Amino acid sequence: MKMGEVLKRIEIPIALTIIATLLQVLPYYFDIPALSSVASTTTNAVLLIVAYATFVGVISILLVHGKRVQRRSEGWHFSILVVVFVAIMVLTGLPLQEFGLGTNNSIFNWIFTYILTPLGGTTYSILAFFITSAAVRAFKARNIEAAIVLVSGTLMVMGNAPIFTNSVPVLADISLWIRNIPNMATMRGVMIGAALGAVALAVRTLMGIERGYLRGGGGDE
Amino acid sequence: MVEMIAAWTAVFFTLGIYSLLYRENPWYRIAESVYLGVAVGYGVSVDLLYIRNQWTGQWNDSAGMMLLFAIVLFIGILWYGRFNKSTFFLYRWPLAIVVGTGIGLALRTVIDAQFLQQIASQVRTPFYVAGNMGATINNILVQIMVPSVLLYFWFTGTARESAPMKVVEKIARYTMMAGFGSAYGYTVLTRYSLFIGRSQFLLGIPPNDPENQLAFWIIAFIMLASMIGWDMTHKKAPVA
Amino acid sequence: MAFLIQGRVFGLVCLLFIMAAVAYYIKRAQAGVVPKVRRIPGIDAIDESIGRAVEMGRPVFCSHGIATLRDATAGPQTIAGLSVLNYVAKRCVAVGAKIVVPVRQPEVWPIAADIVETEYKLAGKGAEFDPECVQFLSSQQFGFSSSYMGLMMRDKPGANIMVGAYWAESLQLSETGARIGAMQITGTAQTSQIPFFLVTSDYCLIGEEIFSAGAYLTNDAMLIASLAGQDVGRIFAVLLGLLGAIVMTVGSRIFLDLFAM
Amino acid sequence: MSIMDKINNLDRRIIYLLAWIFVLYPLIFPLGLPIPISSDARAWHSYVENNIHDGDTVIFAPMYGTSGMPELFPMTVATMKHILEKDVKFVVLSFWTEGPLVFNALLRQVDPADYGKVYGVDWINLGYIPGSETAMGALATSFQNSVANDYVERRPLSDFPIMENIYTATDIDLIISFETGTPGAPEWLRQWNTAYGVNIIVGCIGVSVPGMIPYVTSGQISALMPGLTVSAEYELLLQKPGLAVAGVDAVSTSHLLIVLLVVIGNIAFFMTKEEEK
Repeated sequence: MKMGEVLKRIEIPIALTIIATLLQVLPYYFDIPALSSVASTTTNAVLLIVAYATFVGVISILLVHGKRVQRRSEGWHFSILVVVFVAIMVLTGLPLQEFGLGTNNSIFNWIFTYILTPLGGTTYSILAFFITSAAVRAFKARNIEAAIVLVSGTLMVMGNAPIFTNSVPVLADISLWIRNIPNMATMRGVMIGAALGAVALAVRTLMGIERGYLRGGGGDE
Repeated sequence: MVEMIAAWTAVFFTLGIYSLLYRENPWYRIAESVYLGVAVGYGVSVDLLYIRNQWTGQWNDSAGMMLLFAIVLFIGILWYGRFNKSTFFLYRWPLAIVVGTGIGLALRTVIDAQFLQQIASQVRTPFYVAGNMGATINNILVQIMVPSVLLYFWFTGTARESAPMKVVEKIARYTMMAGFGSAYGYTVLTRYSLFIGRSQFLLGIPPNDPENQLAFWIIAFIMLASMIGWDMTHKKAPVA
Repeated sequence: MAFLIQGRVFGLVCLLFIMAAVAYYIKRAQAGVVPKVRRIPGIDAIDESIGRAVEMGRPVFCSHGIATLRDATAGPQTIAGLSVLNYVAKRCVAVGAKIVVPVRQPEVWPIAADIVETEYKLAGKGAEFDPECVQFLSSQQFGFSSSYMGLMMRDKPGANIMVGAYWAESLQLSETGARIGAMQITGTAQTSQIPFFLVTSDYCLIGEEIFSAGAYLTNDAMLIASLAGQDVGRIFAVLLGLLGAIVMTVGSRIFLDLFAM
Repeated sequence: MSIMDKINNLDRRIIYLLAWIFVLYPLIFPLGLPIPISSDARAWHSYVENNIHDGDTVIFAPMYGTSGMPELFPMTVATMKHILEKDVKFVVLSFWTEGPLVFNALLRQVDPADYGKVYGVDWINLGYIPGSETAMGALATSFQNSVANDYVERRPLSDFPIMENIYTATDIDLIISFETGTPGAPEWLRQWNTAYGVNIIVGCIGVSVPGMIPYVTSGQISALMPGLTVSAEYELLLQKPGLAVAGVDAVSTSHLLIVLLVVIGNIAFFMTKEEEK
């Protein structure tokens, strides 16, 4: 129990964070060959650690949808579909090429090509509709600021469509100007600011103040 | 026959997602649930393949590396502490390593690519370009706009509330709004490009399967008819 | 200097300078000197949106974006989103609103679940915590968004709070939220997505504002102090750019040579 | 309720229906609208034409999945054809899971063998490398440690003559990256350009364009191909009209719809405001 208490201390993860951070930063600025080889091995190890988390998602999904099926709660039929397809994909996709499984398995590939691909592409493309309805509802010149977004946005839309640029060639130049001056200035300002934000966040983490990601007592506190 | 089933399946799921445009409905829920299941399973198989390739690729070289691989595996297992009350806190260890690596990567590169390089190109924007009026004006605009946007995000202290800063704030807001307009314009292009791609698929325009077009019209008709039919027969009584 | 890597020296100097400024203000805060922060209307509106959801008897959706914690630019946004989640969860528990947290990244899910569960426990309502309210949806971007949209259409949240890194799903989610009439507070530093959040939500945090959100909400003196350090870096950046350009205009490349050190 | 109120509260489904009509019509009945050529298209064409020299080694990275194909695939194919006409070696790889599938689709349209390029000698496909930015950084320090086998023949990299001259980022002259998001150009820049000075040119979806511009003006990105319309122009410059030219009519009609809707929406908005006064 004593041991358990020690292991629970928040200082351990904070120390791990700091070590992992320094392992990446130091070899970038300082020429220490030994350190950079350790850092590169660590990088690969971190990728593995992340890969090992893969089942966290599966367990969480099965807990939610399994429970729904068990309780026959609203939409439980759909939960069966979820569970079944998770199982099919995980089993056929196991990395055991020797047994005909894995990413070359025919069932796995068929589902990938004819189910996952159309679903992904379509969900992405549904944005065209949302953007159109946003155009008519939200893009209104309510005040000066909204008017600026509206005018610059509409000019950009015209600048991208040959039907407009062919009849009014100057539209192409105007849209390029918007893109290269005000847009560039915005992006650059936000970008420099974000860099500052990231550095400040790093300092807070290194000083052990930023615990957003370690927050929460959990357990039996 | 097999090809026909494939085409019809793909069209069915495509339209299942689009059916959301009419309203939330069982077709959409079928597509959504299948997507959920397949996507999760797919992610797992990709990760497992990666782990295996890493092992055969470089970790099984020497005893030292194998030992390290075992340690990494052990750390990876700690993620699952989350699911048990007494080992709950252990998931924070792998998490801390992952977060630390991320912050480290940010520190080593953000300063250069996003801070210094961007300031360097500000420096390379002189206030006067000999013989080029247009470029001079543009450069001056950039020299006003970029610092304004940067200063807009000034959060602390009393100087922020001073009168000159009010002007800077105005310039910054206007600049950003024009900039966001440009983002809007380009997004329209992308989203419609995607929708055009899906439409070419549904119409069976090469290199897509021509079979798709028939499936498109029939399945679209069935889905729409079922939803509209349901709405007509289940019309809510008007609220008094 | 062989020990330092050529071309990275000035970057290191800048990094150390900004870090020192941040650390200095944090130390000062520990001694009790806390700078004043400007108001951010979007953050002030969070309480209002939760209150509204409770009145309508609807749940509150709160999302921290779709990024991991590892990415150099998106990672910090996820952490900012989790700070907001922490506050939203606390308020929801206090006023008895049901909170729903859709999650995309398996590695972030445990933290989100941890944050919400802890807020329930701190309020002495540990038994009321429903593990289903922090839901891992899918690690595929659009698998996640299609489920999120489906959840919103069915649960009809009264408030939808989204702060973090978003990509294409920003408009899918905020447009669906607008469609069902949720009060929406959004924020991201992904510049390509800000315009969509701006036009579809009630309040939108722009860029860096999300990083200050955590400090602002928790009113933690040390977090606020770190913002002051950031502002020092900001003024440094502005001066460096302007001075460099002036020097450049008169024909000297001294600043560029400095950067290349 | 006035007509203007009705427009303000228009049922979304009517707008959605309009979107369907404006896209499907020009695809079923092509209009063949003329396409003017922009400076972006010329810049990209001239970079590939003049700045890639004989004997260079190039990374060719399709960093997107099937969902990004409608906008990016045409420019990927066109650029590949352009590259194949030159005497360069290229390494295909992707940090997106579906990248290799996209490249397989490309191979169905263009065969390097037709241009006399031999697999393993003139080019190699390393497939998908997981781990986004972290892995990009690792790849820059060593190809051999990051990738165990090639994608096509599943053999160790040491089996291929082309890899005898490629070990780290310094052996690469140019990155050509086509991308929809993260990881993408900012990550390449941080891990490859800033750290090792490798040049990069980027083809991206429209959404990403505004965010790329600061990198273009700062010179970190050497050339940019912004979206579908410019791809069509590039195809015309190459005199190889393809997929982009076929889709560009629908771009025109859909953009016309957006402009019309914005205009109508605003007229309605101001008229109701007048009425309220």
